[in-house]
Amino acid sequence: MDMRFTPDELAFRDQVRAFLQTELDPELARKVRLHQHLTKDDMEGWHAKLHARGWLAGNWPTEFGGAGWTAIQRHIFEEESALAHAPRIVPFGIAMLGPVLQKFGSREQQDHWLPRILNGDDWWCQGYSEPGAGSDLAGLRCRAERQGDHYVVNGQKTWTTLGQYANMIFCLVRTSTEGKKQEGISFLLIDMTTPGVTVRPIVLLDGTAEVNEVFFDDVRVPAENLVGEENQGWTYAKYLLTHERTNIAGVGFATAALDNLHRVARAQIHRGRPLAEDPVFASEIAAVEIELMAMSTTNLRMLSAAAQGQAPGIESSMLKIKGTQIRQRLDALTRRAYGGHALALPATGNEGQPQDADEVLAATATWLNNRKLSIYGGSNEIQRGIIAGALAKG
Amino acid sequence: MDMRFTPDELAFRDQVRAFLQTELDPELARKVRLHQHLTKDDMEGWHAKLHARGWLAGNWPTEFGGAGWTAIQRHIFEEESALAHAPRIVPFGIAMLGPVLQKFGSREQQDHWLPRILNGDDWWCQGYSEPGAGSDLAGLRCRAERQGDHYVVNGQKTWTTLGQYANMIFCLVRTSTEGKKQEGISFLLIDMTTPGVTVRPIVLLDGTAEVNEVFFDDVRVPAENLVGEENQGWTYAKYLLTHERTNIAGVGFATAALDNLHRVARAQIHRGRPLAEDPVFASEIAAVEIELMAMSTTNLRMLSAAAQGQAPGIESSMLKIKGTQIRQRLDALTRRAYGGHALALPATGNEGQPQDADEVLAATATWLNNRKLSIYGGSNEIQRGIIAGALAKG
Amino acid sequence: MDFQLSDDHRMLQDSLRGILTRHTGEGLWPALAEAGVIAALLTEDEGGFDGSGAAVALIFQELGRAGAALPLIPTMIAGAALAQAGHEVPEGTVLAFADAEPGTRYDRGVAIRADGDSLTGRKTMVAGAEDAAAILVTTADALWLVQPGAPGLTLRGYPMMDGQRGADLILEATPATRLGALSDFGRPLARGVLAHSAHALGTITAAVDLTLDYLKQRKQFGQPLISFQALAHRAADLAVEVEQARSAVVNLSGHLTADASLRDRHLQACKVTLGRVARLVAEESVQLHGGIGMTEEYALAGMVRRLMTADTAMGDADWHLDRFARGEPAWA
Amino acid sequence: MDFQLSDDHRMLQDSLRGILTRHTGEGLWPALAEAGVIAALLTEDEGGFDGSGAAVALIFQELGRAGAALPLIPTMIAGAALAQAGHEVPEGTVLAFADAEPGTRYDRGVAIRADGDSLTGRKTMVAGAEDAAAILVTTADALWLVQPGAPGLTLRGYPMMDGQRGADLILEATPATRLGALSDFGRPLARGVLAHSAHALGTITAAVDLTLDYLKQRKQFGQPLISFQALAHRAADLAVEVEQARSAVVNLSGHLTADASLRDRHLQACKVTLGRVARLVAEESVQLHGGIGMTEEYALAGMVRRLMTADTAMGDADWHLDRFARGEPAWA
Repeated sequence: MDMRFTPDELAFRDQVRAFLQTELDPELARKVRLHQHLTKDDMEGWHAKLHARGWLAGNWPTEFGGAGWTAIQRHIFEEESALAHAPRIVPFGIAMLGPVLQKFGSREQQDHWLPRILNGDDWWCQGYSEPGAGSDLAGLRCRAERQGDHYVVNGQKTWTTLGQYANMIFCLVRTSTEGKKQEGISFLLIDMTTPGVTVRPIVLLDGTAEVNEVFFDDVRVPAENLVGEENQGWTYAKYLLTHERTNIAGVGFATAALDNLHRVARAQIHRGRPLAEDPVFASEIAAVEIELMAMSTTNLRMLSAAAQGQAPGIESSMLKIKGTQIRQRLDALTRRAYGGHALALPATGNEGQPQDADEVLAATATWLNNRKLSIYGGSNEIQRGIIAGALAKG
Repeated sequence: MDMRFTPDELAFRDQVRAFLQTELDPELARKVRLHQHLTKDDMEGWHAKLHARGWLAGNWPTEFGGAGWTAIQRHIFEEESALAHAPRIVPFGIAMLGPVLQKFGSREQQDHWLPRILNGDDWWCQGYSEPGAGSDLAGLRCRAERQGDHYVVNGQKTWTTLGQYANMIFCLVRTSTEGKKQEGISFLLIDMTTPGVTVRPIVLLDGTAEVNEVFFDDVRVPAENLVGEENQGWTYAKYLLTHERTNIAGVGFATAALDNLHRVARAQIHRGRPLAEDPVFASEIAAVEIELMAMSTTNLRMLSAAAQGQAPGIESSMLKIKGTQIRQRLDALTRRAYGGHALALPATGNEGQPQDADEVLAATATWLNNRKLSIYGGSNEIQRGIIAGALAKG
Repeated sequence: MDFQLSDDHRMLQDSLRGILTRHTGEGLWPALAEAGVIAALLTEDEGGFDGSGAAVALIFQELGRAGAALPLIPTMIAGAALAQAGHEVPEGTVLAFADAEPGTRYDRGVAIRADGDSLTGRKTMVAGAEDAAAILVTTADALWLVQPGAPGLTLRGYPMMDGQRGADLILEATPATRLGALSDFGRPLARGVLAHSAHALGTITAAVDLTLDYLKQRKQFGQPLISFQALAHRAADLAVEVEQARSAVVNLSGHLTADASLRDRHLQACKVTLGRVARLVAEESVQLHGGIGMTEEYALAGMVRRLMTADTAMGDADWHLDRFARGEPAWA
Repeated sequence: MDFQLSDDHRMLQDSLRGILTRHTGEGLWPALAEAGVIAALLTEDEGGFDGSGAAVALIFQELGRAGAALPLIPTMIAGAALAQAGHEVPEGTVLAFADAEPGTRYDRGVAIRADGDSLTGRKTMVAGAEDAAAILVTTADALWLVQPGAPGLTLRGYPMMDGQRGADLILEATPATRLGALSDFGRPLARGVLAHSAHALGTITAAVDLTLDYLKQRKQFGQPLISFQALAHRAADLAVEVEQARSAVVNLSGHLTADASLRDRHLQACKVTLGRVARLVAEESVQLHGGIGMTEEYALAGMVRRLMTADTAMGDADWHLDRFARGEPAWA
């Protein structure tokens, strides 16, 4: 047993740190740290810098223009990026669609779409969930009928993150109602500028509009935009959901949140002393920190096992649950550290804000927004079901 | 709204306190407080004193020789008894069988059995659970076949508390396998001295033997010992389970446990000071104390509503859950207050014990034994199911 | 022992429910004033006609259930405190209570200091300050009256999480009248905590009811969510905690005029319980809903923000637990 | 990064598993000694041949899974400490480590005091003391060696919760040899904590596996218990926590020879995590079993008692959390 990074991994970490040091604009990092709105330019600019360095697609094989990193390298990159408050790489093209096209797409699809993801020609979003199909994803009803060399799509998708910026959406659509509900699903690439596509923003309880509803009304999609085989989309969807999850634990985000919490607790006054010296609050912080120390190693153990070729099992479900619990506890402690100051509403345009309150507003906004962590990407209840199912068989 | 006891209730409380002061042997109270083994004589002696005062059956109407107390009076009696560390009244005859006979028994059964409960001629125990029928009580299989003027009973009961002292057992037995499983159950009174009855003690993880298995091998029971009608026993069983539960919250026991915890925390040293002054431990105690303050009022609210004729609903399930959570938290804190001293095994006969360790052994034994609180009498999972069922309908 | 509403209070409740179905926004305050609801928050000595714990609890529970966002709690606290200090209570208007400070959890006197008859420093999250006819301000150990137009006073307004507008108060040698030591105003402050707690209880019951409705109606995998046992058991746990919260409010309500030490214990226990349950209900109601529970246009969003407000106002669960554990009074 | 067992350790594991299936009770100690398992707990400097974190973790995890009750941890701690202090280590025999005191959670020097070269007072819960060839005793700031037959030393033996026998030590001006300051023995003590934690991890996995087996086999309402979602989700939560416990053991094991401050942080984190998970598993495994889980004749009873022991030994989760939060070293 050896818990140290290899010399190569340490060298890679130094490269990442140096890159972040020179390339990440401090003002952009500050926006990320304070949970403030990032413009489309902010995100595209960061993607372009990473692309120029060859690091935009760490998870892609080099043959497709990716960096071909090991799982440990990807972990290092994600952790360092989080600690430096770099924008998160928008996952829909890079982390989600890319691997699906690489595994199941035609050569033509790969040649056409993959370079466009890397160079930013397309901004992809995800059309999975529907109003009636959340945790029960396979219950989706958005349908695509083959008419000649086109599919005609009708229906609705929801929770489409950053769909307002996207020009392309990959969708699960129903192409058959026969057999089990999983069997009639296809994976379709849809140009959002096609007539009949409507995007409607959903405002969340922190006042942000990062997710959307997407409506399809007789939208004509060229048949060549079908990925893989018709009615086999569920297989591709599951592949997308169970792979490309190196960062599911969010160790880097949690570590950054813990650093921030320590900072806030040192600054806030309680009983005339820094709050960090209050034994009760300090022991609450310590308890989460200790959880994070263990989860960080759980994450590395699982990455290490995957690197040695062990098939991914229920580990990602476990990391999802524990990772979101830790982050939500950190968010709650940070909000509570601000005490009576944490009552202003973030993200409210020009109706006024309290003085010098960027930090406390960020704490409130983060608490509100991160309720999503235990809901999206398969809720923690779904993850418990997956684990329990494996335990029942095992 | 008025949270005070009435003058009559206050006067009654004074009577109870005076009675406990004069009649409760301090040595017996010490045994109760330290969770030590009570002999049959200990319990019968206490019953006799209560019977002499007319207070053994607070829940029975005066026509049957009971005290005819209100729910509030019963609450006062139970709380004061717990705080004084009086033995708990053995519930099987007084709290369980008595009300069933009063409601469903024949006049002959009432005249014969009820006085014998009060004067201690019979010690009753309960034959409900079976090895294959725990939470699923109606799944019971112990069968009684009618042969002439007798039932012949074969099967097994388990978790029979204090069955080793009992000469009588009331049993749920299967008299029919037709229809739903609830429909073929009868309620039978069985003399445990009948040939074919065997009692085997079950040792629990705290080393005590308070529960038993009871085996029936062709046991002949006079048909007159059937309560109510054949195959209607489930109705009587449910009556028994949903009524006579004034003390389900265990407020008195929890209050006594809290007092003890405060005492232990003041005595134990931590970082050179009384543990009670440690902010973290003190805030854990405070959190449970605050829960108990609320539950105590929930209990009174529900007693008060019952006294005004509102039908009992899911309140007893709620009190069971919260009451056991509070007591188990108190037990855990008390054990933890002893730190490294809490490793000796209680109840181990003559293999030795640490010096001056009655209190710490009591803490360990109480923690171990009170795991049962959330299991027996309908586990907390069963109670959650009852509440959820009502919520789903409501 | 009697936990029932009196006939008078039942009538008050009916009247209030009627108003809350007919009025929202701007029109609510005058309607409440006209129906005597505001006067019911004050005792006869204070210029009202009730002011009992039962009345305060009942009124704010209903307002919480309805999601009303009004600066009624600071108006009540300030009205009672001014009356107690022998000052005239401005009628029919909003009064403000400036307590929280930036840079501290709930200490007082960190960002503000008194110098003779003037105050210098900052207060924050002051509900209703922009419209207030009088502003009460706490310092480390005292309660002060500041007039809205006083020299050296600047207000910066902004929207708050519970739907009200609040403000930062910036005071530069602002003249102020010392009303007395903070510890002298235990009763008005306790009534304020009761009001926040009852308001939280109303919000809690509304959020739990909404969640139960959703669990019954929403189907996944062909079944209503409530039929999934893991979710059903969590809903049951919420129902248990709602009863704890209700009892904590009853306890404070029933001990509002008790001796200071007993009253403060119930005050602290109430705030701890409501804060704990409010946090739990906020988290669980969103989680049990799933994505829809996070959307602004669904009713839960406002409830969640009001639950966070309720925990935070006048000292959160952590702060009061700490003082309860140390055996300290509620106010310095 | 590599979390795999080395080939040597895999062989050790196989050998150990074999012994544990063939031997219990009296015969286990000699069998372990003969197979070199005990020597594997000590470094070459200490007269053994391994003593690495990986070896200690592996050995005690297996012993924990098997439910073995031996005074092997105090023997290891005392052996390493004696060797470090330049004393001869008695071979092939039990050594004792007297740490806990009555009347305190985990303070040292409350019930015992040093006076020149003698000790007076009490120690309690000393595993293996009756058979020990040497007894190490802690005071407020130092570690001492006491000979079993020393004048003024009285032992009172009794059974302990983990199945071992322990004893109270009563010392009256008992001659003792001071080995050094307690803080000098950070490494032997850290190895002891690792051993307790790994033992706990073994017990935890055994208890969770037993519980899962029961949930799969036991039927209620015509269904195996695992098919009830509320129970299944709780089982899933246990599985998540088992991985946390495993990682905490890996962390301490991998930092046993790190700098004192980093080692102590991992030591404290390990004890906190194992204590927390041990308590959770003890409570949940009994609850998920129901009544059968409380009976002495079912295997869970011993596991539950060993889990409580594991939490308590050498400072429980509360104590180490407090010191971690304050940034204090593991030992005074």
